[in-house]
Order: sequence, then structure tokens, then C-alpha cells
Amino acid sequence: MRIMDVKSRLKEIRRNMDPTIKEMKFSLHRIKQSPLSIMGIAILLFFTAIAIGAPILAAPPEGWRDPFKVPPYPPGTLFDYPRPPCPGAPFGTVQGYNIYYACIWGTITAFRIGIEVVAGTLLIGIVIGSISAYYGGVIDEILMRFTDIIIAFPGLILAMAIVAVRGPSMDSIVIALILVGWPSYARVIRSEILKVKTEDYVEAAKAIGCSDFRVITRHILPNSIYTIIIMASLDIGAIVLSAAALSFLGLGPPSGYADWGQFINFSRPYIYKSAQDPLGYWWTWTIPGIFIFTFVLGWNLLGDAFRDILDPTIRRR
Amino acid sequence: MKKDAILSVDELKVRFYTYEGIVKAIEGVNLFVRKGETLGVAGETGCGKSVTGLSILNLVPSPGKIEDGKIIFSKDGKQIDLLQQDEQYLCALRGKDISMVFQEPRAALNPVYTVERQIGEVLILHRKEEIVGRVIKQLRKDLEKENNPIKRFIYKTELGLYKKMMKNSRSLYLKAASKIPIIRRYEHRLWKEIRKEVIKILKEMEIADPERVVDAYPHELSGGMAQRVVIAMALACNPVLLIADEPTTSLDVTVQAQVLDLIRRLKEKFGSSIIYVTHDLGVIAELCERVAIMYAGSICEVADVYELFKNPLHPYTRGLLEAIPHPDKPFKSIKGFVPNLIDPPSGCRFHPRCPYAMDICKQIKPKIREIKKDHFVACHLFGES
Amino acid sequence: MGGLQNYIIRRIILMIPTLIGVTLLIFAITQVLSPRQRAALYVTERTVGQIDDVIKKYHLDAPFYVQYFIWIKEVLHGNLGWSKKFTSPVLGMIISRAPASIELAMVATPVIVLSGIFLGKLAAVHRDKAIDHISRATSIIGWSLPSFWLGILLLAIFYSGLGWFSPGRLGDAATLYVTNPSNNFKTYTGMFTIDGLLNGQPWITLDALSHMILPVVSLTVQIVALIVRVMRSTMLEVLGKGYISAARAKGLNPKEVVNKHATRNALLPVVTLAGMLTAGLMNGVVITEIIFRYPGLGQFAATCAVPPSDLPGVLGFALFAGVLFVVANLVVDISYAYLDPRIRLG
Amino acid sequence: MDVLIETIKLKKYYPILGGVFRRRVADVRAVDGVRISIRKRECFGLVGESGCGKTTFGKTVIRLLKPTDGIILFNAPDDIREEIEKLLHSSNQHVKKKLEKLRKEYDIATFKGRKLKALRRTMQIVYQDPSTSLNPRMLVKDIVGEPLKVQGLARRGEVREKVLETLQRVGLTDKHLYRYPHEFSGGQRQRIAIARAIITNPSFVVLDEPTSSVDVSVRAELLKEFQRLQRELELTYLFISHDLSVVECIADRVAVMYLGKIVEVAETRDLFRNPMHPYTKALFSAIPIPDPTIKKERMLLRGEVPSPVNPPSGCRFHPRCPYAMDICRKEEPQLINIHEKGEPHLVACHRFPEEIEN
Repeated sequence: MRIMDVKSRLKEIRRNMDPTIKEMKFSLHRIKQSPLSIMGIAILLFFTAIAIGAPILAAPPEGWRDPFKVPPYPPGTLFDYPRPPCPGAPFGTVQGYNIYYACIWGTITAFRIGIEVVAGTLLIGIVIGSISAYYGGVIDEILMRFTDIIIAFPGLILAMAIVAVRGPSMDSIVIALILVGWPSYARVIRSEILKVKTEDYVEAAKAIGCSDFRVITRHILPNSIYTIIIMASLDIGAIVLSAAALSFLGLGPPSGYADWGQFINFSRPYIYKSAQDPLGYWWTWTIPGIFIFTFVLGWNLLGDAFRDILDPTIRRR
Repeated sequence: MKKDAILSVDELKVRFYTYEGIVKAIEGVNLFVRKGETLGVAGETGCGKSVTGLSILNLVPSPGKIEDGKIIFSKDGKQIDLLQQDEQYLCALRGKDISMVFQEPRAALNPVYTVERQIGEVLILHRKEEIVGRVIKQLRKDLEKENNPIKRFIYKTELGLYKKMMKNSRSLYLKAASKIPIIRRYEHRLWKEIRKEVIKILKEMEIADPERVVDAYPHELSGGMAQRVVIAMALACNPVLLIADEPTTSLDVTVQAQVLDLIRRLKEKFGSSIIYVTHDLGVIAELCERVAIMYAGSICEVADVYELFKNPLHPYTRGLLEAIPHPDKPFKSIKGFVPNLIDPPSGCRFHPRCPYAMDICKQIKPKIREIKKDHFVACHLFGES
Repeated sequence: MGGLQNYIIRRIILMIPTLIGVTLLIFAITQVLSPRQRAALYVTERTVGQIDDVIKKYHLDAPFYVQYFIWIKEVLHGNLGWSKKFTSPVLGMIISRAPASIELAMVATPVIVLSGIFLGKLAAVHRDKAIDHISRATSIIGWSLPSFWLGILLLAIFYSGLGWFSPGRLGDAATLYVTNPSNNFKTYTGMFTIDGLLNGQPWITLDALSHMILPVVSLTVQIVALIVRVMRSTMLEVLGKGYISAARAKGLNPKEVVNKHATRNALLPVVTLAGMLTAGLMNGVVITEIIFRYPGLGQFAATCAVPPSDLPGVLGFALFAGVLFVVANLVVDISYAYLDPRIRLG
Repeated sequence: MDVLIETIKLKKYYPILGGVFRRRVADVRAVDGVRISIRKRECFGLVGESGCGKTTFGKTVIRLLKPTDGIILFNAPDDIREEIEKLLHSSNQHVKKKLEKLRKEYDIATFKGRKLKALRRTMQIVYQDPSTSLNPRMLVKDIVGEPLKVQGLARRGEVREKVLETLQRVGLTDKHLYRYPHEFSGGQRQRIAIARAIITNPSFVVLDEPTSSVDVSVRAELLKEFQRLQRELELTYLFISHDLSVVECIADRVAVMYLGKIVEVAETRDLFRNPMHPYTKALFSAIPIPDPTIKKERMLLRGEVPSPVNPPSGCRFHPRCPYAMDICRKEEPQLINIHEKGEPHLVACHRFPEEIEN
């Protein structure tokens, strides 16, 4: 008896899932069609692998407390001229730090920044945006003026000011970027919702007596969230870039923290070596840059593909 | 191909290559239009009637492609297959010999240009000689009257420029001239002339105050007014053939009545043939002399309007006519629904919904045949008799 | 015409609260600091060193709003505080540094706009053809290039490697000439490109320009990429519109349709990008100037920001940038409204 | 013949914001003082051109929109209606109180919160275009089942059966339960929308151009459906349409609307046989008849429908009316019955009743 019940329940669940699976298959099919997105995914998978494998790829010396603190090479040296790549430091060293180690562990830092910031901005953005759009009137007016003010600053500069005041550190950068970033999300979500709000099916939902909350969560958000996801995925690249820029300006974590931007900053004095071989210290300024670039590229490629794939308006005829 | 036809479409095939698959939008359409007649093309949404209209001008939007077929247009005695012509030839043809009126008048007008500018464009394209000719005549007159040497010089130079324009309006020389501030002013005369012409045309469209409308931007016009402007644009060079793609569906009933009335009278005036695409059988009955009924990308019946409404032969045509609600008749309708054209039914595309479907219908696509004089049907019910 | 006037007036009125908000925000940021640190925001030449008096004078222990009004009064009197690192008033620094950055921006802008719009249009017109893919790919690459890294690469290759363009605003010879009083090189605008000509020394102008090549490149790449993306998408949207096929039906050839009908409509939304462009330039300037040791506003701000940070400098610059950006956006919106008849006569 | 819904002086204005401060500078008078009474179990047709306010009226009647002014009596006994009618005309204080009390009870224009939500059960709407009125990200079973959940009319277990039962009622089957709207044809989608509307078995359904977006060949199918459901579920319809041929076939009585006002109301046959109001005449004569043998002479109107922002003075139709007199410009005509006996035939035109007398 009960078994029958369970069976039918399972059947219903499977039936429930069926169309969703169909949609997913379709999305995958579309992803396969665009080589760029595949490239993007490949790059990101590569970096994810690095991030996960970091403890093996670049094991911190035993007794090393904070793995994000880049160990000197050779051990014990404090400050030193850059050493060319060698078995111990495959990417060479700068200011006595092991670049290879920094790049590996820097991947985790990059992911951390990207995800933390996007999560923060999305959260604030969605809440403020949907409130503003759904209730409109005075609330809308006030909230939007507030976003205006923040958007009225060139992002990096405002972030710079905030970090400078809070004192340079990884957290300050994350917080600054969130504070600077959320308004644009709020704006987009608002306009999206306003668009969806006028659709007949939203009115129909009201006609059957849905509560405001239900209308927003079941009818409006599911139809407007895609744009936001696309935007976010597009943004992670830009976020990592501006974070790197800030720590490049020396507003990042304390010296020696595994962070790409900082290591590019380290390399600045070594662009020129000597008249004999001017580019003698090439590894100092190429390698960390390549890491940042490819990482950001990966995200942007993916975001670009998302735009076409997830957007229901384009996806079907 | 009928000898007295000015345009005939043979075995037209159009496909759209979409993500979902290949949409076989048009599968072997055959029709012809006689000189000065109005041919109505009727059918439900998505039956390919609009695409047929567009493919006559070879303007099928991507991802659409004309795969096969002939579109024969008889221009001053010669028979020309439009699908074989190059872009340049077609550009000279479009808007002059064959022009088009679209469904959404506001969408068909460029929001950032005034009506004068947009109709004037057509005139410059296709009636350049005539208009520039007038300007030159005017200039010559002024030149004789004028004895102020400076003015004379200016007129002379202008004359030169216009002569050049006569030869070739797309010459870089003129492009350059129209960029240079003072010299640019020579175009004033041209536009003055064009304005006169445009106002004249608008008057013909029974627009109450043409002087206002010429300077108006599209968003300042009401729907009916906008459609009149679009029609004016189409008839500016009184074409041999006008393709009207549901020109009144977006208008209110009372305004539609006005526009239909206008079209009818303009046709008498200009004597051009019309291909009138619509889904409204009422409009067809009002306006057209012959009717072609389309279903799922192919023509199923063509006949004189009285004949078609009196004794429709094709089951679909019958169904369509019976489906028109009538107060003292019970509601009738065709079972099933319009197939999607990615994988259309085999054989006759109507067979799944056809009450008289036979086995042959499932296998072979019926050819369109002349059953009686001028009554063509594509259905296996009417065999080689 | 009433439509446009109303719109402009409305826009200007809406700008005022934004400006107030901008100052409020900056001031709010300072509130995390202790009164002593904050005092730096009020110090002038005369009062350097007498921090306690400053704290008393400006009631730095009074409630927020009181302080805000005092501060705003000071700001309106042109006192943005004292920059320790540069040992001079912040406003003075900003004024003296501005020409260099403006010069840079003035060279960069046309490059950005023209190339961006042209490439975007090209991509859209040749949709899904080689050109399109190439331009899309390059735009994504440019979009992903860290401008600071690009700057370093350029410097390494062209300066260290080939020894072509030295960093800074002028070469040594030019610097000597300009600074040497005996040549009495007059400063009219503070922009060497223009002053050079005004002093009848074109070689100075050329020297200044040559020093701007690398900064401009590293400054523009990202923004150009952005504009290409937008221009392409808007262009594609416009090309799908009804009046495009209508124009083809009129008998215009594809090229004419694009130039006469599509471009103008596609450009309208792109105009709004000009706001983004200014923001991008301001952000970019900070980084490029640091890399190329280009003594402009950006370098000033960045130097101030580096710990031990010189807050008056940073905040002063932020305020300046904010106000500038607000005004820029105002101009953009109004010009947009003017270009689009639907708003102009709306 | 007892009345289900009566609207008295119903108004719905939309503000137009303008000027520097986005203040309300004018109103779009979508519905401007409409009086209509719809009887139980009848199909009441409402016709007019686009922008005449027929859809706004429909949505206001079921309180999807808040009326700017006026009364909507729903399910009020005749005596109550008469009483309210009386009270409206007198103006002394304690009468007002009484009126308030009655309105709280019967005038759904005053309803709020829980009362309004409960009302939603009994009044439903079917939209013009099912492809926009069905949430593209919801399964059919959720779309149709939602009213039950929201109104708490069924326990979790029962919902599925109820949904299935309703779907079968409108001619769909259980294999449609787990599909998304875009997987259906236009006709089927409209059926889903109907199912959603009738699942809470309401007494009043607004049909807002329900057939104008479906193919001609399946339109009749839907109309049949509507008639069957009306019989089986004892529904009352407000059938809004610009397609007169459809209205003629399905409606019992028809009202003609022009610029937010009712210009003529009559029993369908009567109205179509001899339309009285010049606008009605023009409207009917403008409809193309699908029969080439009938070549009726047209009554063409000048110009187009003026904007409802500042409608013409007096009779709103006078600028386009071929019979316009001076009085038409000054005075607004009232709806008057021109039938001495039988079904009333109401017309709002200054030419009546004089016309009848001489």
C-alpha cells in the first residue's frame, strides 16, 4: 500500500523533473555550439583544478602557519634580486618571494574575491532592486536616488578611497568592491522586474489572489533573474581585475600575500635590467600577468556565452 | 505562366534555418497576377503568406533562404526572373516597379527622420531625372533673369552640380560637395522641389493638412496617418505592382474602412496591380478580384472571388469559410491545429485535418491544377478530370 | 520644444540632490576616522601642526551633521585639506595636476570613440562572418586585459626593449628647456602640447605627444572593447527593425541602408556610453599615470592612497572625480535628449 | 431577470505625469462614468475600437484595477439596489452613513484585503493572448492548480485530481499536466487559461478578446467551448471584443463603447438589426463582410478616435458624427430607452427620442 504510494510519488517527481531536464539538455546543446564558451569553461576548469590542487602543487614548507603567505626562496632569504626560474622556483623569484607558489595560491585568492563580491552585490542588489520596483512610489524614489549617488563615482576611485580609509587589506578590498558594485545590480533588477511586472501573467496571478510575496517569488523573479545571473557571471572577471588593480596600487593585503596584483606591483622595478639585456627579469612581470589575464578571459568568455544561451528571449526562435 | 500575367511565381521554396531546425516555410507556391487586378492572398498566421510577399522582392530576412523557384516579372515586354538578378538591378526595381506596404506602419517609418525626408528618399532614388530636370529648368530661368554677376556665378556652379547629379547621383564628387558648409546650400533647390512633390503625393493620399505632415516625425502621426504615409511612399513612383502585407490589421475598424476605400480608389487612379496579403476573408471579399488560399506554406486554391466564395473546392477553403461565425448557424471549425513547419505532415500538408483524407494524400503532395476556367485547386479529390 | 526644456530643467534639479549626496558620502566615509586623523581634512598652510586647535575650531567631536556643514563650508571655500605627502593644499595640487590628465584624456577620447564605433558597426554588419568573430574575440581579449599589466608590457617592450618612449611627460631635453628660466617658456594652459605651440616650440608639442602614445594605448584598450560590444549589439538590434526592411523595399542598397538608416538610430544609445567612458578614463588615468610616472591627477591620488595613506589627497580627489562625473552625465543625458526627436518633441 | 453586476457612474482615470516635477498634469479617461447591469447567466458583449476603454472596464469590474470613482454592486438583491439608487440622490448626513454601510457590504469597489481575496474566487478573467498570460516558467499543473493553493480550496492531495478534472473539462488530458505553455498551440494555451479561470468555479468571468489571438480555423472551437462551459457551470460572461461577428453569435445583449462611454445598449439581434447611434451604424458598416455578392454602401467616418486625455465637449462623437448638431457640442447625451415595451434599447444621442416621435 505505502509502497504503491511511494512509487506514484517518485513517478510524479520524475515527471516533475522531466521538462527541467529537457531545458538543461537544450542549454548544453547550445553551449556545445559555441566554441568560445567551451574555451571559457576549459580555462575555468583548469583554474579550479589549480585551486583545489594548490596544497599538492605548491605545498607550503612544514611548520608554515598561513599557506597564503608566500614563502621566500631560497628559504630564509629576506630581500633579494629576482632569481631566474629554477627547479625550486619554476617561475623564478621576485623580492625573494617564490612566484610559482604565489601564482598557485593566488588562484584561490582570485576565486575568493570574485565569489565573495558577486555574492554580496547580488544579495543586496536583488533585495533593494525588487523592493524598489515592486512598491515603487516614494520608496523607489529614495532607493534609486541613493544608488544614483554611488553610481555617480568612478568605481575604482571610490573603492580606492574606501580602502584607503579602512586601511589596506583583502577584506577592505572585498567590502569596497561590494559597496561600489551593488547599485548597478539593483538598477538592472529593478528595470527587469518593471518589465515583467506589466506582463499579463503577473496580473493574472493577482487576479487569482496571490499575495505580493508569492507574485514576486513565483512569477516575477523566476522570469527576471536570468539577466542578473548573466550580468554576475560577466562581472566576476571585471571584479577580479579591479581587485588586482587595487592591490597593484599597494592597497592590497600585506606584502608577501599570495595575490597576483601585488606580484605585478613587485615586478615594476625590474622592467629594465641593464643595457646588456634590458628584459633580463622578464619572468617577474610576465607570469603573474598571464595568470590574471587568462583567469579573467575565462570568465568573460563564459559570460558572453551565457548571454546568448540563458536568455529565454533569444533561446527560442 | 499566363501570357497576360505581369508577375508569376513558380514552385517557390523558402526555408528558415533556425536552432530548432529547418522551417520549411514555403513549399512550392505558384501564383500569377494579371495587369491591374487585385489578388488576395489569404491564410492563417504562419502559413507563409507574408514570406511569399517578401520573397517577390527577394527580401526574405535571415535565417531565411529562397531555395528554389522562379519569380517572373514582365517589364516592358521582357520576362525577367527576379531571383536571377543581381542586387543592383533589384535595388533599381524595388520601390519603382514593385513596391511594398507593411503591416506595422509606425515600425516601417524611421523614427529619426521627417516624413519629407523619407518620401523624398524614394523620389531621389527613382525619379531623380524628372525632379532634377525641373530644378535645372528653374535654374536656367533664374539665370536668364539674373544679371548680378555674383549670383550668376553661384547659379552657374549649381547648374554644374545638378548636371553632374543628372549623370550619377551617387558620385563621390557630390557626396563631398554636400559635406562642405556653403556649397551644401545648392541642395536647397532640390529639396524645395522634392517638398512640392511630396506634398502633392500626400494630397493624393487624402491627408487633410499635408503641410503639417511633411515636417512631422513618425511618432507624431496617428496609426491611420502613418499608414497613409507608408502607402504614399510605396506609390510615389506609381509602381506596376504593389505588395500590401496586412496593411490594415493594426488599424481600428473605422480607420481600416477609410484606408481600404483609399486603396480601392488609388488603384483605379494608378491602375497598378495589387497583391493583398491578409487573414481577413472579409477584406478579401471587399477588395479583391481573385483569391489565393494558402495553408502551411503552399497554395491550395486560387479562383475568382465570387467563384471561390460560391463554390469552394478545397476542403481547407471550405473549412475556413464555414469557420466564419454566423448568428443563425452553429459554430463549425477545422479539427486539429496548424502543424509546425519543421516537420510538416507528409504528402498533402492538410491531410491530418482533412475530413476527406485518402491514403494518397499521406504520400503524394497534390499538384495545383486548373479544374475549371481560372479555378485552380491542389487536392487529390479532384483528379485528372 | 517644451518637452526638452522640461526634461533639462528636471535633469538639473535632480542633479542637486545627487551632488549633495556625493559630498555626504565622502564625508560619511571620513567618519570611521578618529578626530585627530580627520583634522587633516581641515588643515591649511597656516594651521599645520596645531591639530588640537583645528579639532576645537571645527568641532570635530560634535555630532555628524554639525561637522558636515562646517566641512561643506570649508569645501565651498576651496579648502580640501592639507596633503602631507606633497606638503601642499589638496585643491592646489588638483589644480596644478589637472592639465596633464586632461591632456591625456583629450588625446584618448577621439581614439576611443572613433575606433570603438567603427569596429562595432563593422562587426554587426558582417554578422557571423570572419570580421565579426575576429572583432568579438579581440574585444573580449581587450576587455580581459588588465590595463596595469598592459602598461607594464608596453613599457618593457618599447622603453626597456627598444628604448623608444621614456616614461614621464617630457624627454630630458624638453624638461630642461621648459624648466630653464632663461628660455622663459610661458605656461598658458599647462598642457605642453598646446603651450609648446603657443611658445613657438613645436618640438616640445611633438615630444609631449610621443610621451602620451603608450599611456593612451593602455588607457583606451579596455574602453574601446566595451564600446565595440555595445555598438555591435545595438546595431544588430536596429538592423532587425521594420524600417530597415522598409528602406530595402524602397530600393536602397544595403550599404546606404546601413549608413543612412541604421547608424543614426544605433548611435543614440551609444551616446549614453559617454558617461561610462568618462568613468573609465578616470579609473584608467589613476593606473596608467602610476605606471608611466606621468605627473597627473591619477598619480597624485594613487600616491596619496598608498599606505601610509594621505587621506585628504585621496578623498579630495574622489570628491573632485564624483562632481566631475555627475556633470559629465548631465551633459550626456541632455545631448541624448536633443539627438532623439522622440524626446526632443516629446 | 435578476442582476448579477451593476456599475453606477464607474470611472477609471490614469494620471499623466508631466512638467518639471512629474506632477499629474492630466488624466487618461479610460472609463468615464459607465452604467451597466449584467444579468445572471447571460453573456454580455462589450464592443468598441481599441483604446475605447473596454478592457479597462473589464478589469475594473473584477477589481484588478481600483476604480477612480463609482459603485460596483455584485450579487446585490434588487431591493438593496433600488435603495442604494435612492440614497445616492439624497444628500443628508445620516443617509450618507446608511449608504456607507450598504456599500461596505455590496459595493466591491470598496473591498480590500481578505474580502477582496475572497472575491477573486468568484470573479475571473481570460486574457486576449495566452502566450503572455501564462507564466512561461511554470508547468501546466502548477498554473491551473495555483488558484486552489492560493485560495486554500484543496488539500495537497486533492489538487492534482481537481486540476486534472478541470483540464478534461476544457478538453485537455493528463499527458498535458507536466508541460510548459510554449509546448502548446494557441488554441490549447487558451484552454489552459480557461481552466485556470474556472477551477475555483466562479460565477462571473471576463473574456477579454479571448479569440482574437487564435487561428481562424480553431476559433469556432473555442466559442463552442465557452458556450458549453457557460451552460454547465452557470457562468455569467462579460465578452469583450472588437470582432463584431463573434459577438453577434455569442452575446445575449451588447453594449457599444466609445471613448470611455457607453453609446448604445440593446439585445443583440435588435442592435445588429437596427443600430440607432450613428457611431454604432458606422462601426457596423465598416466591418468587411466575407461575401463578395453583398456590396453595401459604406458610412465612412472622418478622422480617427480622438485621445481620451481631453475628449471632445458634449457628445464625444460629435467631431466625427455626420449628423452633429449644436447641442451635441454643448450637452452630453444621456442613455435613454427608446423602446416603449419589451427589451429596452438604450441610446445616448441627442437625435433620440425626437427621431421616434416624428
